[in-house]
Amino acid sequence: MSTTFDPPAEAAAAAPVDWDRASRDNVPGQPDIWLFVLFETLVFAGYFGFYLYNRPRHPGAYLAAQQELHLPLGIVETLTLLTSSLLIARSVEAARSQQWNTALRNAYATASCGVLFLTLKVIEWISEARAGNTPISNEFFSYYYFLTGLHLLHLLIGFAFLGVLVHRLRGPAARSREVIETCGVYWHTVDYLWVLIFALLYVVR
Amino acid sequence: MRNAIDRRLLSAWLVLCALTLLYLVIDHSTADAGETRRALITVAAVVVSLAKVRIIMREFMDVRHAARWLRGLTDGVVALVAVALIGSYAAGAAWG
Amino acid sequence: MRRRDGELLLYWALPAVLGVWLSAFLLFPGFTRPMSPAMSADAVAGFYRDHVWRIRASMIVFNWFSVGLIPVLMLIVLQIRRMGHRTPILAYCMIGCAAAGPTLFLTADLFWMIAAFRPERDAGITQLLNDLGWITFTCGVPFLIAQSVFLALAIYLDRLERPVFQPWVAHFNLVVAAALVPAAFAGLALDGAVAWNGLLSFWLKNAAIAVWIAVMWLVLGRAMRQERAAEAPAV
Amino acid sequence: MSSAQIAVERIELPADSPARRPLAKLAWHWRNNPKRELWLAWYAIVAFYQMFFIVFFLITRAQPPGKPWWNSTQVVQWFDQMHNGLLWGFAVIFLLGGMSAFSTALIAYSMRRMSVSPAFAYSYLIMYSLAAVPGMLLLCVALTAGALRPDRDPELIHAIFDLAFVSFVGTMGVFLIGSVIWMVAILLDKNRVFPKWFAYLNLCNALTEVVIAPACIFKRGVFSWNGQISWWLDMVVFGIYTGAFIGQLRTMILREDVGTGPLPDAAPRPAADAAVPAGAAA
Repeated sequence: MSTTFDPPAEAAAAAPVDWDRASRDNVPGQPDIWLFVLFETLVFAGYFGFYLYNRPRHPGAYLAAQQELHLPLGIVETLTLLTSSLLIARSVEAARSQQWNTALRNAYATASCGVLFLTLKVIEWISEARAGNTPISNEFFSYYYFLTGLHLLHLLIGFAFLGVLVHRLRGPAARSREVIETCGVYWHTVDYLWVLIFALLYVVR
Repeated sequence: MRNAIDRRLLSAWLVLCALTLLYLVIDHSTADAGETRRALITVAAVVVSLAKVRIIMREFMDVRHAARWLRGLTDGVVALVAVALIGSYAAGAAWG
Repeated sequence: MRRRDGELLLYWALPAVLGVWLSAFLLFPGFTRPMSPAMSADAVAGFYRDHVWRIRASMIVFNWFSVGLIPVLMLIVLQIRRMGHRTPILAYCMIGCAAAGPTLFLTADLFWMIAAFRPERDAGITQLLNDLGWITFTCGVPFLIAQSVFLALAIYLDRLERPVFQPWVAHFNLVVAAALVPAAFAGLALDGAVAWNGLLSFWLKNAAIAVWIAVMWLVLGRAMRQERAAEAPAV
Repeated sequence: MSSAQIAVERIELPADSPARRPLAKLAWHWRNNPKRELWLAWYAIVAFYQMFFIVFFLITRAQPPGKPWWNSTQVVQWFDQMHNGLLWGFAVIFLLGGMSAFSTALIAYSMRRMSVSPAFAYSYLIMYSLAAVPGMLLLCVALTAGALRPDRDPELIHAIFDLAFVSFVGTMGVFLIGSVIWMVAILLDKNRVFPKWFAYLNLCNALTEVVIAPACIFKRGVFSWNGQISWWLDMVVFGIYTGAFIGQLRTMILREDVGTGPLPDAAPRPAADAAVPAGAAA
């Protein structure tokens, strides 16, 4: 199981074979992060399952509460995160071909999209709360604040991963393909969890 | 080589955005919609979002090039989530 | 070499802390003749009204000195680190008990203090606060029991030629742990030996704690002297 | 210091030893096994979690918790039904609850074995030792007080009931930060003490402490303290996490060489070979 462990940074920098695209029939990032994101996806599926199970029991109440959400705002948020995903994928690709500056630029752009999403989310929360829709207003908004809040927490953790990514891209000694890809995998997970939450909260009837 | 990868990432992103905008088309004034219609919209939304998840995994997360076990595992998880979500909705509609 | 400045100061501070404890113990009328759990709510409320100043004063003093045993526990931890173990696990166990045990005593103290804050309160509420205080105080033995057991294990596992503590200290700790056991069951009886004013749950438990502190203080002093004597040529 | 001065023995019981019977074997390990402190702690953890399960789920039936939407009468009925179970069960906790220190100590030791600052181990040690009081013992004290006098004013019994369960679910911070501390230590560690996936599993466990937070607000529904999300789903994650960490600690002890460098893989070789260079380095 030695592949499970983060190789020493110097070894990664010293071994150019680590960056070889030919060795790509492997796993992007640490296999460990995959276990984490897939496990976390299943836990989220549990939350979604309870939401979808309870929803048809009071369809009218849910539908009425759902009308209070702004679908266009949700779509803009989704597009923001999808763009951030594209940018970090490009960052990881650039790192693979050792174009460090391109990789760094894309990483910073990813973080900007993340901040934009965060801002939009907080604005959305404030406007919902001003309209009188709080976590205890009704079941729908309980789920709304719970799912969006938990997702936002994952986004904040994602900033920690982005910090590691930038740190790894900047210092030649710290560059490790495995860690860089791991950060990408985590960020994409934040993205696709939002894709699911968006569909469930804004679109599902 | 680089350009080919960039183009592929970009087209994946375009498909994802198009699928997102598709939601705008889905009827928004469903206050008086029937049960069947609501269920149809729900299932469609879940399926479209899971398709997007799979595209993100395959293209952005590079599962496309990954080892067989990872490809199988991610697809398995997506399928499991699909079954769980649609199943819960159906169960809620049937027994709720 | 470990720095030892001030260890003797911490060591000799214990008699002073004990003196304060003893005076607070005697000041609290609920300890000199332990309050019976069978007292009615009105009797409990009356007790707090009659003795409000003695209760408040004793609880404030307990509040100040409730964690006073921790420095000596830390000196014991340092002696455990000196033992012939391979890992610091048992020392960590002792640190864990030292963090949790006094917290329980402090919590009990707070319940009694709240009860004495407004003695004119509804008698049922005063009785409830009094119950919570006594249960926390009497049943709050898990970390004291564990502490003695951990110390005994540490001594048994000490593989030094000249052990830090003699084996009898380990046996003694197990006896103390056994003496604390009945107090854990104080919730089961409103009168008798196991009730929180009973022979086992009050007198045996508190006597065992007092004897433990006294004996451990003496053997700790001896172990510290031996440590200094052994290291003297190196200084 | 002193531990390094002792020669490391072989762990395996010699095949020709007369001590093959269970009790004699145990005595042999007590005297000779160089990892005896680690194994002692590990078996105590297994025993502690079994005891915890038996007391909380079977004897007191305080888990799954009583319903947060009950009125005073229903709460009094619950206390009446559970009366003996609550008093006896929590007496067992008051007796043996201190064993939880073994778990905290072994986990703190695992962090000392890593290549990270001792600050991680000490932070975890203090957080989890402290957490035992509000996170477990306060519930035991409150429910004992509730069961002690069934004739108490129902409103007061209701308040005790709330005190018990809100203190049990409301002490999220210490467990959350504690798990994150362990996670960060594992991610930074270069001694390969634990695999990285286990670090991420710590994050999953920390996130359940966030998910249970709404239980301090909601009196009914999936987010209440007995809700499908805040209790049942969290319990599944916690169960998986507990099983994983007990298993990982066992693997760590099997690989342990009581040294300081990277932890060797679990090879069927005696500990003596691995520990020699580490002892020399110390």
